[in-house]
Order: sequence, then structure tokens, then C-alpha cells
Amino acid sequence: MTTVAHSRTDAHAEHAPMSFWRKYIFSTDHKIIGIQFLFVSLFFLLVGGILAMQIRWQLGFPNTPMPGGKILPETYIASNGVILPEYYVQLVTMHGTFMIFFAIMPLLVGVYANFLIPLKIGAHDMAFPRINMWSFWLALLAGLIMLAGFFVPNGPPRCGWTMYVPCSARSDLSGVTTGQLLWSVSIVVLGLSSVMGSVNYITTVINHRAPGMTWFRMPLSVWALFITAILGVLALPVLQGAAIMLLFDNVLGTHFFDPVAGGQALLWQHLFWFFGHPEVYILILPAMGMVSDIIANGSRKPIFGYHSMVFAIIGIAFLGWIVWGHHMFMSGMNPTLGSTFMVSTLLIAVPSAVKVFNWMGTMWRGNLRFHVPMLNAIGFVSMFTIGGLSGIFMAATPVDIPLHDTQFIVAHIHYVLFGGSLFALFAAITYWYPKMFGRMMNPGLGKIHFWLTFVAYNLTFFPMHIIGMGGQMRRIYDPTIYDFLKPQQPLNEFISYAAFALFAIQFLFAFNFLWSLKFGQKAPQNPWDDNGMEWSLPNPAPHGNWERTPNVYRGPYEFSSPEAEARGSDFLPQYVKLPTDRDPAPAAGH
Amino acid sequence: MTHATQTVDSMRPPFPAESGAGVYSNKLGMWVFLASDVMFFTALIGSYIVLRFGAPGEWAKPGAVLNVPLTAFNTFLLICSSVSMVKAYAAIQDGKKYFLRPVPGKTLRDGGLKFWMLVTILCGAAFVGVQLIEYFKLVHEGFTPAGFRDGSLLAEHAAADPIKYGLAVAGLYGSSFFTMTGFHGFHVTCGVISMTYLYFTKVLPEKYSPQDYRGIEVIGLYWHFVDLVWIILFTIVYLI
Amino acid sequence: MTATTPHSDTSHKRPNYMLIWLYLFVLTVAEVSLAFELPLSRNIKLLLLLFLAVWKALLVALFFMHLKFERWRLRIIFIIPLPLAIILVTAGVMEKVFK
Amino acid sequence: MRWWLPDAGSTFAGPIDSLFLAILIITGIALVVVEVGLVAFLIRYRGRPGRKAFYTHGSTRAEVIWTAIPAVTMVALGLISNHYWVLIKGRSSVPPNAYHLGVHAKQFEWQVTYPGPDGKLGTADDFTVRNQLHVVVNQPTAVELTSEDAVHSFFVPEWRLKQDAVPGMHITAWFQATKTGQFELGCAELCGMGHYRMRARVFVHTPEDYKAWLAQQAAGGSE
Ligand code: HEA
Ligand code: HEA
Ligand code: CUA
Ligand SMILES: [Cu+2]
Repeated sequence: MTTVAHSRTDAHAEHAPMSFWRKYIFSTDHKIIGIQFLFVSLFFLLVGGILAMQIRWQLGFPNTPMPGGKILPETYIASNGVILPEYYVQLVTMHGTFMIFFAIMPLLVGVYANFLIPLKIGAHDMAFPRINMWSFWLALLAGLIMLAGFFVPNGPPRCGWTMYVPCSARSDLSGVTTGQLLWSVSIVVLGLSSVMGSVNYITTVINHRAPGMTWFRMPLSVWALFITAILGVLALPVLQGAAIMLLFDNVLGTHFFDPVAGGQALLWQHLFWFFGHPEVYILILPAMGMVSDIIANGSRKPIFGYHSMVFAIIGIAFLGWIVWGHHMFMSGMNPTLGSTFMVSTLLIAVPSAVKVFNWMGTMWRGNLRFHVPMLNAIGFVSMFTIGGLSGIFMAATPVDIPLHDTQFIVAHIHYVLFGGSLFALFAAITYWYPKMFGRMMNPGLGKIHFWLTFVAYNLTFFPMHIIGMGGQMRRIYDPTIYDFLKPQQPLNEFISYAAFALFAIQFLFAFNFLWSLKFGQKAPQNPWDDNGMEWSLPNPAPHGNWERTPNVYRGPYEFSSPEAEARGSDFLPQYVKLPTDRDPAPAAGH
Repeated sequence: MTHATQTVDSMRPPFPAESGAGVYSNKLGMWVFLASDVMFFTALIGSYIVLRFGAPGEWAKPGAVLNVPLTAFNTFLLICSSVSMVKAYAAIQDGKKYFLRPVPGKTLRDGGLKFWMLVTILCGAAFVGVQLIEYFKLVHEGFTPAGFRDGSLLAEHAAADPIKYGLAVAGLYGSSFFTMTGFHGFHVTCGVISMTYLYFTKVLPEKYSPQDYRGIEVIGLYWHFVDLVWIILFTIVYLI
Repeated sequence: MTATTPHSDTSHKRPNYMLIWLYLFVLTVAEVSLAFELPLSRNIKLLLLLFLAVWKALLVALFFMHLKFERWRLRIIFIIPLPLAIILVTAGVMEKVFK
Repeated sequence: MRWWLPDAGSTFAGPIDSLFLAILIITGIALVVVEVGLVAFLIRYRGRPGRKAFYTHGSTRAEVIWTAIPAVTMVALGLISNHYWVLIKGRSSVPPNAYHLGVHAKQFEWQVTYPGPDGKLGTADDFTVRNQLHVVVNQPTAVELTSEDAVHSFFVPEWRLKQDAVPGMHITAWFQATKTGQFELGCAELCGMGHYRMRARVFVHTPEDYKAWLAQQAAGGSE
């Protein structure tokens, strides 16, 4: 294809000085919006983490007063400080909800799609900067609505982040009224925000690439974020629709999910997971893309099999639409449908294998630099593999029978989401920190944080596979009331200790992050010797990015190429014009 | 550090020729949004289909509960507004910014952008109005999102002829009817509001020209899409 | 090649919009009378009605939204969600339709 | 403390556990390849002064290999799994000689309906017992699952049996216990705040014991 991007060059070059409010609060600059998303979603990550600690307290030490628990209102906690069963279920629900919808999704998509797409494709900003700003404010609004659930009578919903009906559709079953409504409303608002964001990302990638930035010169991070945006645009409206029906069942007395009047409980599950599985790929594809960039950089080698990496992303995204039923194997869904979903699910291992082995291929015969982003990226590859492989167990329908809805699933969730997405985020945050704030995060602290997290994380989540095999169900308040689970309690206790350590270790990261804002070492222009377009700009980059639309001369991964050697370095940025390079055609060719 | 950038401004075509899909960003963005809206209506309409297939009883006969002639008229209104929208688009392409202008030798005068946009807005608003009347009448007769209201007129009819009125699944009927048509109506309302806004900020001040009528084209896409959804809804909700 | 402007779609012959409107009108009348007046079996009615609805929808998409005159790159955006919708609904009705 | 699935208690355990083991081996190989490979690369190719990375954009042959092997493995795994899936959960898998029990799930208890002396559900001598499931060893048994309110899930780990009970649906799940003794039935689907305590005792009897228990129930008057 000869499509060569021609970028919009509206009056971007001259920017009058703006008031603080316009510059940092109601900004339409994609970089500021990305940073706003970063702070907000790190806050929600912290909220999710605090909820997780209370979950772990209860699972490790049931019927023991929780330290500091007494400050919670009596709808949550018994007078002696023991967590109430209602509260436990709410903790689990809100932990899942916050982590998925308000921590990882905005961290990956809100922050990095915003921040990276224009910078990496040589655009001046998003296609629709104003809509972009709205997307952020709606996401924040949604998060606050969700958070408000804790402060209304009876608290937040009690039916898990998957919000299965009829539990969630009938307040007499869940015991929650306002909190349930807030959940639905928040999800609708969040969906709106995501759709607005995704429309922006898609349009920007299609229309605003700099001259020379052909489709197959785009970094894999941009590819992944682009495909993720497509998933977002098509998946979130379905969740919105479902949440609206749930809301109406609660407030208008409709009967969508009310079996007595002919409604269907499975309908919710179909709708939720039809959204839900693409959603989990929304949570992993951007991570994969950014990790690809970082691994190529850390290995000083071109990415191994760039094209198949692109097709693997597309393949995962495509297959992601036809596997949702693997969450419903035990739901009473037609078993024939179960067989179909099993096969499509297993096939996802194939593009995933391409990705994993191509990352290894990239490192093969490289010249590895173990900077903090690289360490976390390697952590990502090794841990995502474990999470993905545990998915194979559950994908095989007969094996899912004993494993479904046990802690084995919880282990899978955290291996893919913490070991996968969150490690990738540690990598990405460290990697693009200088671009955001002009300073480096402390590498020593970063390494300590990585190693401690890596160990504590495995100690926390690996044993969950075993207690899950032993049969411990998810979302149960007190495993010790089952005789067959009593012998496992020491392991639960062990997990809790490890989880507390894991949580504490994250404050190293928080400290490093906040401290470096002010005291970090000043970043050189291209701190990681990288090839990306973003490093042609000063750190942090000015509003409007480039004064003049840049040209792109080559692919993103030209590390250690002969041309680079000739220049006496081992990298050759996309924006560098060698004497042999011709300028790309400026206007769009169709 | 070589920036190695080169300006391309000199070669910038006069009008929003943006690359990639070969369409300017607003239009591309609107299409992507419409794709996402398709998925939104898929959730609602799909649920209706699934519920109706799985319903424990017969659905009400067409026309038993709903007022089909009234809605047929409403359909007509929406079709008219769609064609007036596309006429507005054609008018501005030809540079007709005016309201009405006499044509020599003809009694009918030629409509310009201002005329056709006004017709579109009025038809759209009328649609919403008729839908509101429909809702009020239905609720008054006893058809609510929760089904037939106890003691209402419709509840009595349904008790007398449960098959015709689909008594067994009235709850599902009410739920899906009001949700689907309600969200469609919401879309129409949004369209009317944005078109009115454009009318006063852009159409009346004659901001559009044959060189740049992006706003008209983009809102037109949205408007036709809403019409398209109604065509589907009218058939599967009122006639089947 | 030259860049696209909204102009470029005036390069094709503009369809007669009033004729499309007439089509839509006639088809709507046909639908209503089919649903109420014609003594056909339910399933045939259903198929015919769906057929007419799709026909009308296509008219709107192709001519009013001028998809007929757009390139495939743009059409595809609108087409992608359709198979997804079909997949979702098929799985949903599997329970009742195919035991 | 066990490090494996619970002791086998039904005929399903055989195939499911072997399949589990097979997947463990397959994924174990993949895991070792990846993790050992990673560590080896980290050591061998660590950056050192004077070291140069090998400039390559990939190798189609290698990529075909590592696409094809997982593809073939996964398709084979899918076919094998499906074979057992159909035997366990297929709609026509319930053996004709199965003994039918009704299990009605309700926040937060299991109501088990026994067919009484005539062996048929839905007759006058049926009786219902709360939170106690009595079955006969080596006798195919089918539970007719229904739910009163939320979605619950019938889960007996030793039998490798799990099946949601969904309001508005009537789902039949069957099993054949192979070990007598006492077990536990848990609810595996979040159904509200009392989900954790929705527990029932399971008794697997010899046929004689079961008859005796039935007789005793009949004598004591059905609940
Ligand atoms: C980032 C999120 C993420 C990702 C990427 C995945 C990826 C996968 N998931 Fe996971 N999943 C979740 C998040 C995610 N999941 C969550 C949150 C839930 C729980 C929801 C809830 O109920 O609350 C869940 C639940 C879940 C279930 C339902 C379990 C149950 O409830 O009973 C299943 C079942 O099939 C499943 C399967 C898979 C598979 C097969 C993959 C595959 O994509 C993995 C593919 C990757 C690999 C296989 C590894 C790399 C490949 C190789 C090294 C090659 C060699 C491998 C082989 C030859 C096998 N997942
Ligand atoms: C991305 C997703 C994510 C993440 C990161 C986590 C993190 C953790 N999770 Fe979570 N979990 C889920 C997603 C996630 N979880 C989901 C989807 C469920 C299912 C919910 C359901 O069943 O409905 C679940 C369920 C779940 C359960 C099962 C409950 C049950 O079924 O009964 C448990 C139990 O141990 C648990 C524990 C933990 C622990 C100990 C952590 C620890 O890793 C937490 C460590 C702490 C942090 C990661 C916070 C650190 C952040 C900061 C210190 C802030 C930094 C600030 C600045 C820099 C400014 N989780
Ligand atoms: Cu019943 Cu959980
Ligand atoms: Cu999934």
C-alpha cells in the first residue's frame, strides 16, 4: 500500500501561553490528558489494592478482628471489628470493578493510547482534542460515581464484578439498592468515555500519521493500541446496553432478567461476556504492544517477525469475539455451544504463542540491557505465559468442571492481569516517564521494586492455583466452614502474608514515582537510545508536539542495523534522515 | 540531534484532505461512532430477539397494544426528515445557502440549505412529539415498561383475550418496547438538539459553503443512521 | 492521485433523492398492509417483512448515507459490527432454537 | 494439605484428572521452554562491552514451526476434550437407568427432593430434605437442578461435578459416585452475601444403607 500520511498542520506551531486551568486542568493536549489519566487511575489502583488487602485479611484470618477495621461503619464491620459477609462480597465486587474498569483499562488505554499514539505516529495531537478532554472527565466522573457506592446506605453492589443477574437485578436478593444503581450508571458513563476515546484513537491512527509513517512502519505499541480501540468501540456499547437494561430492571420494573416474567438470566451472561472477553484483550493487547517496543529496545535488536506480531494482534482480537462462552461452560448453556467455544478458545493459544516466541526470538542473540523497563517487560513475558497457560486448563471444558469459580480462576486472573498488564505498566510508566515529566525514575529503586514485586507476587498468586485445585470456591467469605477446605487454611494465611508484603512493596514504586517528579535526575533527550518518533522532541514535549510535521524514514526497530553501525551507534531513529533516504511523499496518496 | 523534519504545508491541499481512509477526520470519526452505535442497538435489539424466541408464551398480536397507524405516520415523518436532510446536503454542495428562491417559470420555489435543514429539524421534533404522545397514551391505557398495569384498560382487555394481548409475556413486551424505542427516541432528540444548534451557529450565519460543509455531512450521517434504526425497529417491534 | 474532498462525491451522478423517498414511502405502506391486510402464514409474513425492512435500510445506507459512492475502506467500518451482532444473537437463541 | 485435585469420588474423576494431567504436561513443556529459554537468553546475551546484537528481522521457518506446533496440539486437545465433554455434560449423556433427585437451590440452602419408595419424582411420596444429599454408590444419579432466586452452582469437588442452578431453567446434571462416605456440597456461584454458607452434607451410601435411610425417612414422616 502506498498510503503515506499527511498530517494536519493547523495552527499548531504557535501557542499562546495559557492559564494554569487551561493548561493543566481543562487541557486538550493529549499528553496532559494522558498524565491526568495516569494520576487518576493510579489512585484507583491504590483503592483496588486497599480493598484487596481487606479481602486477604478475611481469607487469611477469618473471624479475626481486622486491624483498624473499627473505623468502618457498622454496615460493613461487626462491633468486634470482624468483616461482615456482606462487606466481604462488596470488597470482592469493588476490587474487581475498580481494578478492571478504573485502574488497568484507563492505565493502558486512557494513559498510553493518549500519550503515545500522536507522539509515535508524528501527529500534533489527537483528531478530536476536545472530545478527548471529555473522555477524561467522563472517566473521572464514572470513577467517582462508582466510589460513591461506598458512602450510600447498604454500600456498593454485592454480586461480583460480573454482576450476574438475578442477584443484581433484584434488591431483595442482594440487599443493595442505591449502590447497584450507581454501578450501572457509572458503567454507562465509563462506556461513553471509552467510546469517545476509542473513536479518537482510531481516527488519529488512520488519518494523522506523519508522512512516511506507513501502516507497517508503525510501532507495535501503536498497532496494539489501535486494535484495542477497535475492540473498545465495539465491545463497550454492548456492556452499556446491558447495564442500562439492568438499571431499568432495578428502577423501572422491567423484566429483562426476571425469569418469573420470562426474562433470561443467561441473557445477561451472554451480553456481559460478549463484552467481557474482548475486554480482557483490551487489558492485555496494549501491554503486549508496549512490551514489544521495550523488549526490542532492551535487546538492541529489531523485533523478531514484525509482520507476524501485527497479525497475531489482529488474530487475538478477532478470535476474542468468538470465545466469550468459555466463561459460561457451567452455566447451563447449550453444551454444543460449549464445544464450539472450547475450540475457539484453545485456538487463541496460537497467536499468543507467536507473540511469546517472537519476544524470545527478539532477545535471542541480542545485546541485552537490563534497564528497569526491560526487567519488567521480561517479567511480563514470563508471568503472562503462566497466566495464559493456566487459561488452557479452563478452556478444556471437562477440566473446567472442577476449576470453574474456584481460586484457580483467581490465580489465572492475577497472572494475566497483574503479572501481565501491571508488569507491563511498571515497564511503560518507567520507560515513558522522562517523556512525560522530563525526569528519570530512580533506576536503583526501580530494580529493587521489580525484584521484590516479582518474588512477592509469585508467592501471593501461585499458591492460589493449588487451593483452587483443592476446590476452594471464589468469593466465599469464610473458607473454614467447609471441612474439605480446612486443611488448606495455612496456605491461605501464607498467601495473605505475601499479599501484605506485595502491597507494601508497591509503595516503593509510589515513592519512586512521586519523588522523581521533583527530584529525579533530569532526562537526556533520548534516555533509552530508542528509535521512536517521540524521542525527537524535548522532554517533556511541548503542546502541539512538533513545530513542523516530521517525516518518517524507516521502521521503528532498526537497532544494530548496518546503517546504524555506520553512524557509530546501535540504533537508528525513525526520524533521522540519512543521506541515502528520500523524503516521503507529503500528501496522501490513495 | 537532527530533527530532519520538513514542512509539507506548502503542499497542503485547500480542503481537509486527510489521508488514510481518504476521508476527513470528522466523517471518519462519525462512521466509527456509528459502528459503535450499531453495537449498542445490537445489545438492545439482540436482547429483544433472544427474549422473544425464548418467551414462555405468545407475543401480543401486531396492533393489539400499539397504535400502528400513529407510528406509521411517525415513520413517514422520519423518512421525510431523512430526505430533507439529504436535500440540505445536496443544496449546500450546489452552494444554495438561501431559504427559498423563486425559479423562473415554476410555481414551486427552490429550497436551499436553510429551508431543508429547517424541515429536517421540524420533522425530527415532530417525531419526538408524536412518540411522547404515543407513550403517554400507552401508559394511560396501562402499558408500562413493567407490563400491563393492574386494573388498567389494557389489563382488562388482556384478561379477556390473553392470546391477542400476549398476556403471558406482557412484561417482556413492555420492557423491550420502551427500552428500544426510548433509546431510539433519545437518539432522535440528540440529533434535533445538535441540528438546532448548528442551525443557529452555522446555517443561519451561512458558515457552510460548497468548499466546506463537513458539519452538514457528518450530522446527516448520524441522522440517516437514526432513520435506519427506526426502519428496523418499526418492522420488528410494531409489525411482527 | 488527488486527495479526496467532499467534492469528489459530487463527481458521481447524484441519485434522485425524491425517488428514494418515494420508494421508502411505498415500501412502508407495503409493510403495514402486509402485516395487517394480507392473509399469509406467519412465517412468510415474517420473512417478507424482514426482507422489506432490510431493503429500506439498504436504501437509506446506500443513497442517503452515500455508502454506495464511498470506498471499501469506509464501508468496512460499518460492516464489521454486523457479523458480530449476528454471532451474539445466534448464540443467545441457541438455547431455545437448537436443543 | 493436598497438592492435587481432591480424591476421586465419581466416574468423572478418571477422565478429568487424566486430561488435567495431560494439559499439565503440555503446558509444563511450554512453560519450561519459555522460562528456561528466557533465563538462558538473559545470561547468554546479556549486554557486555564489545558485544554486538545480531541484526535480523526474523525467520519465517522458525515462526511457522512455533505457530504450527501449538495449533496442532490445541486442535488435538480440543477434540479429546470434546469427547469427554459430551460424555459428561452432553444433553443426551444422562444414563437411562439414572436415579433422579430434585435439587432446588435457594438463598442460602439446598432443598433435595427424594422420589420416595416408588423411585419416581413428582409423585405423592416424594419428600424434601434441607441441606442433605443422600445418594447410592455406583448408581448413576441425575439431579434436576432448579433455582428459586439467584444463580447458584452445585459443586461437589470429589465428584468433579459442577453445574449452575439457574432460575427459570431446568438443568439435569448426572454423576455416578464411586466411594461411600461423607462429602460436602458447596455453592460455587456468588448468589448473595450468604453464598459462603450455602453448604450441604453429602452422604454416599451402599444400596442397603440407602434403603434403610429411606425407610427411616418414611417412618419419621417426610419433612
Ligand atoms: C488480561 C486478561 C486476560 C487474558 C489475556 C486472558 C487470556 C486467556 N484466558 Fe482468561 N480470564 C481473565 C482474564 C484474561 N484471560 C479473567 C479476568 C477471567 C475471570 C473472569 C471472572 O470470572 O471474574 C478469565 C477467565 C477465563 C476463563 C473462564 C474460567 C472459568 O470461569 O471457569 C477461561 C476459560 O477458558 C479463560 C481462558 C483464557 C485463555 C485460553 C486465554 C488465552 O488468551 C491465553 C493464551 C496464552 C498462552 C496460551 C500462553 C502463551 C503461549 C505459549 C507459551 C505457547 C505454547 C502454549 C501451548 C502450546 C498451550 N480465562
Ligand atoms: C488488574 C487487576 C487486578 C489486580 C492488580 C489485582 C490485585 C490483587 N488482587 Fe485481585 N482480582 C481482580 C483483579 C485484580 N486484582 C479481579 C477482576 C477479581 C475478581 C473479582 C470478582 O470475583 O468479582 C479479583 C479477585 C481477587 C481475589 C478473590 C476474592 C474472592 O474470590 O474471594 C483476591 C483474593 O486474594 C484478590 C487479591 C488481590 C491482591 C492481594 C492483589 C494485590 O496485587 C494488590 C497489590 C496492590 C496494588 C497493586 C496497589 C498498588 C498501588 C499503589 C501503591 C498506588 C501507587 C500510586 C502512585 C504511584 C501515585 N483479588
Ligand atoms: Cu448459592 Cu452461592
Ligand atoms: Cu475470557
